[in-house]
Amino acid sequence: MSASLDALLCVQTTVLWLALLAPSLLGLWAWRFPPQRMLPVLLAGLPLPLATLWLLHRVSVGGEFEGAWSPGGLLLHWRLDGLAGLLLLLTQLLLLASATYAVGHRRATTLAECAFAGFWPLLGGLAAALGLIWVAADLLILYAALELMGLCAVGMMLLPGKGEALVAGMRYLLYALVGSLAWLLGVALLLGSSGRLDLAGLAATTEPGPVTGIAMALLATGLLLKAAIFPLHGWLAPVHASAWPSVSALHGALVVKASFFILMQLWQRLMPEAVAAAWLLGLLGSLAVLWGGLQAWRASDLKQMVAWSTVGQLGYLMLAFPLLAGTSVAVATLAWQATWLQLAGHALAKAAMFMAAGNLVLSAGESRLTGLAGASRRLPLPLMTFGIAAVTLMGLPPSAGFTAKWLLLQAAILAGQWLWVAVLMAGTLLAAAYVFRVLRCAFVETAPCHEVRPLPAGMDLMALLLALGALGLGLGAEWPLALLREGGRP
Amino acid sequence: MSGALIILATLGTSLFTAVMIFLLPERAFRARTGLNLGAALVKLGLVAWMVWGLSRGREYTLAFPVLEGLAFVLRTDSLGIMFAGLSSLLWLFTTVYAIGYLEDSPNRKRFFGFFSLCVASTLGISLAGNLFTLLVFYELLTLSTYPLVVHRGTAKALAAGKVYLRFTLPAGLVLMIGMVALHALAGDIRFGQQEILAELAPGRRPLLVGIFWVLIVGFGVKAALVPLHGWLPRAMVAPAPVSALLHAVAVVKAGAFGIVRLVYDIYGVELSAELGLLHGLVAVASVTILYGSLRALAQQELKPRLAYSTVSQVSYIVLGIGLFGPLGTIAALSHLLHQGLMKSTLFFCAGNYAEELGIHRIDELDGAGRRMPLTSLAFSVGALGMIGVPPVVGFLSKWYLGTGAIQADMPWVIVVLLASSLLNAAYFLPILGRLWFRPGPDHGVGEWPAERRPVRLETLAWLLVPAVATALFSLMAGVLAGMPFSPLEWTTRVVNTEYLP
Amino acid sequence: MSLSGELFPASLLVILAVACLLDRHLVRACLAFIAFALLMALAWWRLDAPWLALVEAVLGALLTGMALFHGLGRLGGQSSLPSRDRERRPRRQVMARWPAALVWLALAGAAVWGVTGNGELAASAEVSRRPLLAAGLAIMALGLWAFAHHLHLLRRLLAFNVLGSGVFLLLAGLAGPVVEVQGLILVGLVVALVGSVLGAALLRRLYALDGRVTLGDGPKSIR
Amino acid sequence: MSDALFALALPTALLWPLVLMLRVSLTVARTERGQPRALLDGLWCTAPLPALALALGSDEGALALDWWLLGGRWMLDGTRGPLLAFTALLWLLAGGYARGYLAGEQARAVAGDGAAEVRLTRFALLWPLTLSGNLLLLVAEDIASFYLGFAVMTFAAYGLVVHAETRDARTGGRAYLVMAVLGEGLILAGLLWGAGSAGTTMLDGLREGMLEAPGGAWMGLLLWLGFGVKAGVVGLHFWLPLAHPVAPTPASAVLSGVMIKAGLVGWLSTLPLGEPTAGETFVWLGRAMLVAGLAAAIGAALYGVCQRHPKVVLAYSSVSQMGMATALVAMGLVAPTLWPTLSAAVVLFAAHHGLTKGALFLGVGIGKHPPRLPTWLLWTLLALPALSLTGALASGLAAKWAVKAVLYDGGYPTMVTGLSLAAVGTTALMARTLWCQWQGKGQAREEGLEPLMSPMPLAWLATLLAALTLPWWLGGELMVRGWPPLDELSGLLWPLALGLVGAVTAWSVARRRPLRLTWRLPPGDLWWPLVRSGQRLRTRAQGSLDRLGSAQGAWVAWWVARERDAIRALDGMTRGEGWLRRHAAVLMMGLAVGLALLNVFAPA
Repeated sequence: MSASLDALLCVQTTVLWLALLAPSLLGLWAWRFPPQRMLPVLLAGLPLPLATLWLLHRVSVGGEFEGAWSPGGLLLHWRLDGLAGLLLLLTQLLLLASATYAVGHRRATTLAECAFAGFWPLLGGLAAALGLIWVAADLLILYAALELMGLCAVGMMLLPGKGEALVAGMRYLLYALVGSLAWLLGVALLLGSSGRLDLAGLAATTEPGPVTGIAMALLATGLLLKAAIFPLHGWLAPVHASAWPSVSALHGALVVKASFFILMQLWQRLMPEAVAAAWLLGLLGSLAVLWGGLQAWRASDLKQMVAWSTVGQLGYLMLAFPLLAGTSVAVATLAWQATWLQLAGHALAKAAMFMAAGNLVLSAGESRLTGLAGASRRLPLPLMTFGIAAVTLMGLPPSAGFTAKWLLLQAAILAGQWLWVAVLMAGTLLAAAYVFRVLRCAFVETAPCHEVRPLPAGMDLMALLLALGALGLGLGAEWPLALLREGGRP
Repeated sequence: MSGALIILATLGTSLFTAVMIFLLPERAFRARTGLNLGAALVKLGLVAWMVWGLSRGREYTLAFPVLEGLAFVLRTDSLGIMFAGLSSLLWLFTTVYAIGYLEDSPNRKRFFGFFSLCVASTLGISLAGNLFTLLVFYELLTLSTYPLVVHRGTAKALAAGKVYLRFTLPAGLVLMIGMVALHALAGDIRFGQQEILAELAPGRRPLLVGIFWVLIVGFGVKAALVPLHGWLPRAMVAPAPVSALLHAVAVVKAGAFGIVRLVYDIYGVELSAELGLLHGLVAVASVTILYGSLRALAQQELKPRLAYSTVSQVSYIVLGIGLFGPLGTIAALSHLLHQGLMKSTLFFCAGNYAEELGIHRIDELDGAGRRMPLTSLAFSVGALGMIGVPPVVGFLSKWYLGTGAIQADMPWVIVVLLASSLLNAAYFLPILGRLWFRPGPDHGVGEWPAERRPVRLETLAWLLVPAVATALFSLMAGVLAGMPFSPLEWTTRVVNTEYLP
Repeated sequence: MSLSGELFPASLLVILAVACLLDRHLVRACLAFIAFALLMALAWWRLDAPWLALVEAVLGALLTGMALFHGLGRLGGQSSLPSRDRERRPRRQVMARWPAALVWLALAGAAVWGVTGNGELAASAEVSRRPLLAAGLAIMALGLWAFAHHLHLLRRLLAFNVLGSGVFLLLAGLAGPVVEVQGLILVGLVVALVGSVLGAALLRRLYALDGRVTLGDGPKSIR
Repeated sequence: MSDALFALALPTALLWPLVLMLRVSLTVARTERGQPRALLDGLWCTAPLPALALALGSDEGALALDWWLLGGRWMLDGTRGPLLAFTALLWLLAGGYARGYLAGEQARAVAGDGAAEVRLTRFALLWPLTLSGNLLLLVAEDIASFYLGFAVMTFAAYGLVVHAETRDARTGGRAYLVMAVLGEGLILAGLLWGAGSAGTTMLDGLREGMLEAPGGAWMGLLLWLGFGVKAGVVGLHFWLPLAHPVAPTPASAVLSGVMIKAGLVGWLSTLPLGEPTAGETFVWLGRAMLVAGLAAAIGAALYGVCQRHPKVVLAYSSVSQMGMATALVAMGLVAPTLWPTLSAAVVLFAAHHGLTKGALFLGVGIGKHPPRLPTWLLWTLLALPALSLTGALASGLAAKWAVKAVLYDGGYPTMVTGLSLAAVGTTALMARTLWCQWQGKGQAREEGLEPLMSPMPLAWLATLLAALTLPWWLGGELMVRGWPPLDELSGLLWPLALGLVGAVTAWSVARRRPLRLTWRLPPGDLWWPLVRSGQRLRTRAQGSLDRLGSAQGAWVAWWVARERDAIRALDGMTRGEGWLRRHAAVLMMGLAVGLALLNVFAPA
């Protein structure tokens, strides 16, 4: 009996590591032989989410499983719980969509051959880094994965190689490096005070105190800088301006979330009762919501608008801190579910939106909002996709954003923290303001008719699928949330 | 057929149509028309099936959990199916009308796609089994009507769309907050479980009152209660079928229907009366009725006048809700249907005048009765119904409102009704006078602003038939009010079986 | 190893860092950095981490130095950057950066003091790490200040590298040269190298494209 | 008549006019525009025939229709039967008259006059519609049908009033419509209040409920005033002299003859007359009605004699006569015990007045287009209904006696005196009418004579005959008191004598020194000041509505301006982004310090 269980565990572990590492191998392969068609990419990537689904199924049946890996005297811990599995699934789906989209993008326009080839190993590296971050239970793995992710992301952002992209990429590079140093400083303090690097051990041995407080402050600051939380978001919007849509999609959807994920993991383990600091984080989140929404509203460029909306939407996630710190179990449960649902919904929707925006810009050859006039007639499908994705961003039903907002509101009301209710309202209205600014431009009928460049259908389809996924997650939230309820919260 | 399946099929008919229309190319006129009409007929049939089943005591439910302790519920009860019936019937007519109205105009694909989506949302609202589900479709309705309002893409239309969103989106948000608060207070309340709130601790009562008014503000924007009505007259720039749909079934009614659900199915009418909520509702409704009528009187164009008339008329529903007693309830529920029939008639006719003769202002209507007798006849039926002249259904609504007011011991409401009727007469009778008794271009005086090429009938059959049909329905629903399955009879049955205080 | 024996290399490290960060002559600053990195390698070696010392020498001193010189245009022979940094922050902005770095220093210092003070570092091996800790703190604060203050991208890269070294020193000083620390520092070194290479390459591209050596956040080029 | 037959006959009677109306519209739709077509043919005239047959052939009967409106109940009884009979008869005869009256119009229409064609079509459509409304209200026992009939009749008759499309016709039409809507509103309010408190949809239930309801008398007041608009209660009467004369003569005849009785029917159906249990408040209502009725009866006579147009004078006479009827109905509240006998007298009076007034109105047309009759015969025939109306002979005498006898017996001599005074006024009015007609005869003669056997004279003669012989063919049960004994005649006839003397005196005075009163006393008395104040009010209301609109506009504009300011401010704020970007490193340090301070010093 136990032997078969052990065997099963072994299989699970193997599958997990295969799922984690296969993307980088595929990326290397594709570097050598850049794919020319969408379908092979899709087929090659498809086993990954299927494997993850199977793992999730196992997790839901048998609970989370963990392990350690010891190269050269180090003991590196990892574990797969419901949350990590779901994020892994999300990552793989988005990577798949992004890869497929990139192939379409390559076919629709003339991209530099070497830049396109360079995209693939970076994508593989990013995939591996993200997967490692989700399953890591050890600060060292987290550090390595975080750095890998950051460098891959910078590299992908730099692929277009244009002037503005270079400046923005340089800024991103500098801040990402400095942010991880701040993080490393915090880790150093933690390591110095407790002498351990695995999360479970840290949680067990660390006591709340000034050192932990300062360490967490340094660590959090570094992560906030990487997660582009107000007021440390300055690098985010410019970097998206000239990036490829497939890269922007991944970045806005996952890369910034990874830092948030790490922060949440550490915060929940090491100082779950720090109410005041949690409120500061919540306030920063609120300001992010307002500032991001405002900037997105006033943006005159479509991609800038989408990028700024990321800043705003990330703010919602930060509201989890005050709602989780020192509140009742019911509130905390609600806020916990809301946060991850919001993360997933936003990831899908934001990726869809970047792709749809990319399609609009590519087809119309114009990235200013006013250039979209009449797009509803000329480019109905990308616009529709944009609209569906926007539904999630605005938090209107039946989208994941809506369900998440419902949970968040419920948590805030139950906890009596009315400030967040006001923030949610303001954020929603701002989101509506910037989204409908785009749609409004698209409905203008009097504009002169430009030439429209046809795009491969797969590009539109990918974006649409992601947007519909975000929509469907709203009403189909029970399954992931059940997984979240069962485990994952430290 | 199982219960869940038939509900899904009914809802899916419109959704499927919407998707198919988006997939079809713009020039596939025939296929689109066939799809539209076919789906409308199928849906009407399905709803009729459910009405029949419901009258024989069958239940149709579709439910699945969305969150812990919160379910997505679609369910037929007699009230919901009533609204569903109205929306499917009027969808058919409006579709027919829209096909004729948008002949040769651009963007028909987009129009019909969102149109179907809009109807699907309305159906969802009517079949929703709890507030969460209602909210889902309520917001979906907001989204799907926006493209219809800005359909023309002119600066005016876009401005109207902006105003529309400025009113409806915050309202949806307020609504959501109220619902979440209610959910946090009492959990998931299915429609019809009035006892949950009634049995709440007395200390929670002030909170309940607060939540009630928050929700009323949320619903009140769509129901165009003064001072939340500002979007409605602006939304008149939309094409006539959209106006008909907005005013008769979809948006405005969704708000009113929400208030009906809130008072009767969530709070329960006794609790509402106990908390003193109904008096507030009656006061708001009275102000709206009079204000809307006064503003209608001041309008010089046909559609804005009709729009303000809607502001006034929809509040009759709210007024009826506020009248504690079975008669008031009957008035509220039946007016939900009656107003839909009459108002869509009026908007169809207004659209016909605009389309056929280019008439937008009231003073251009002189003598139009001779040029377009059937349209004008339909318009007269609608207008007389609005005034409350029998045998058009409007009279029945007024009758039940008035007697309900006496029953609820609020005789002063009759003064409001009377004043409103007089004002209605004051702004509708001059129009009728111009239509029938003034010499116009057809008598050799002046000429029409923009007459279209003459056709065999007074205008396209696509445009004429829906107007006449809805007029006939509003006439028949009045004359045959005592027949089984007439709106009045059905509401009486609903009230007697479910909402007897 | 005695305390006084540690004091001298520690202060030398600080002095080199200061020279590297404050010198407006870029070539000199890069040379100072290479010296600094070599001294770091020495420090690792003395901490019983020979592998780390090797890696530091190769990655930190050799490769990073090459990358920096490439960024300056002194390797590869194409158009080279001007060897002096002429970018200046306005006085008001300068005033804000000193206190910030000092507060940061105080914060980190308090935390370090908390760790070492509580742990009752009786062992001489740990006492001897104290100068290292102090040097690490100073270098880190200096690096952070320089990163915030400088506009020239090369100097910012230098500042980032110095900052990183400071953090590594702190790491080693706080937890000792255990295998976890070595792992962290190893990863950090690789990252720093990749970052420097990337940054230097970018700098060259930027300069080649439109002759700029800053991010454009400075007062001169507000868009 | 058997129940089954009744169940068939009653709907037929109501539907037949509608069928004819449909036929007219089909005819219009079928024939090309400008083609000759005879809309007012013989079949069209038969619209009221089934109703007449029903009224004469059946005394009692009831029909319940559950599917109809709020549940229908139509019935005929001792009161409704005679009312239906004379109503249908007058409609029939006036319809026949209309064929002749509108022959000229028809000829013009055939000749291609578009306007005449439109007018004619409209008349042909609305005449049967008005008729069916009138019939329905007579047979309806449920409130909804009654109100439906009343409303249909009222609104359809508007088209008859404005038929001529002259300026006067428009004025009359507007007065008619405004007052009609007001009346409908009052009626609806009264009905809703009454029915709501009684919880009924039937008229008898309404009457009973009103007795018990706390505000019963107020409901009564609303209903009295509401129906009073139609019946010309003093103060609400002024539309009558404006609207009745401008309508085509046959329409005037039915307006003044039968439609005005709808108000009376309304009172009879809704007020709790003859109920001894009615409270004191109802008695006070009765007294108010009584005073108003007598005031109308006498005042209208005084005002009416100063008018110049015969139809206007006749309209005022209608007001006066309806005043008498009001007073009689009021007795049902003041002295409930008298009502059983008095009600028959009221119905008789109504029938008498209806037919006689019809004959008089038709006679005005005859005076303008005289048939080939000797002058003396013509004028005698014209004078006969006038005399009848004063109560000197035939139906007038019978009605007068019926009323007087009951009142004497009940002990209300003052009331009788009042009525007699009104009769003096009536005499003067009749004299004035004839005098006005006489003055216009010369012109009429020049236009040529009508053949005697044409529809107009025949219809007129038939009406005359029907009016004069009313007591014999309809009297039956209504003539409770039979004919007056000879010694009572002097008591009945002195008002006539007095009126004649007064009229002759006034005529002789006026011949020498013509009175210019008529210029100062325009028809429609109260209407004109009301219009003036109404216009003032309207300007003011329009002003305040405009102000409301502009205030709203200003409010919106203010908000738009604030919005623009706000957006400008926000745009300014977005430039803060540059600052944030420049100081990102410092901000990072500050944030770390802030978080650390909170972590270290904030209470856990």
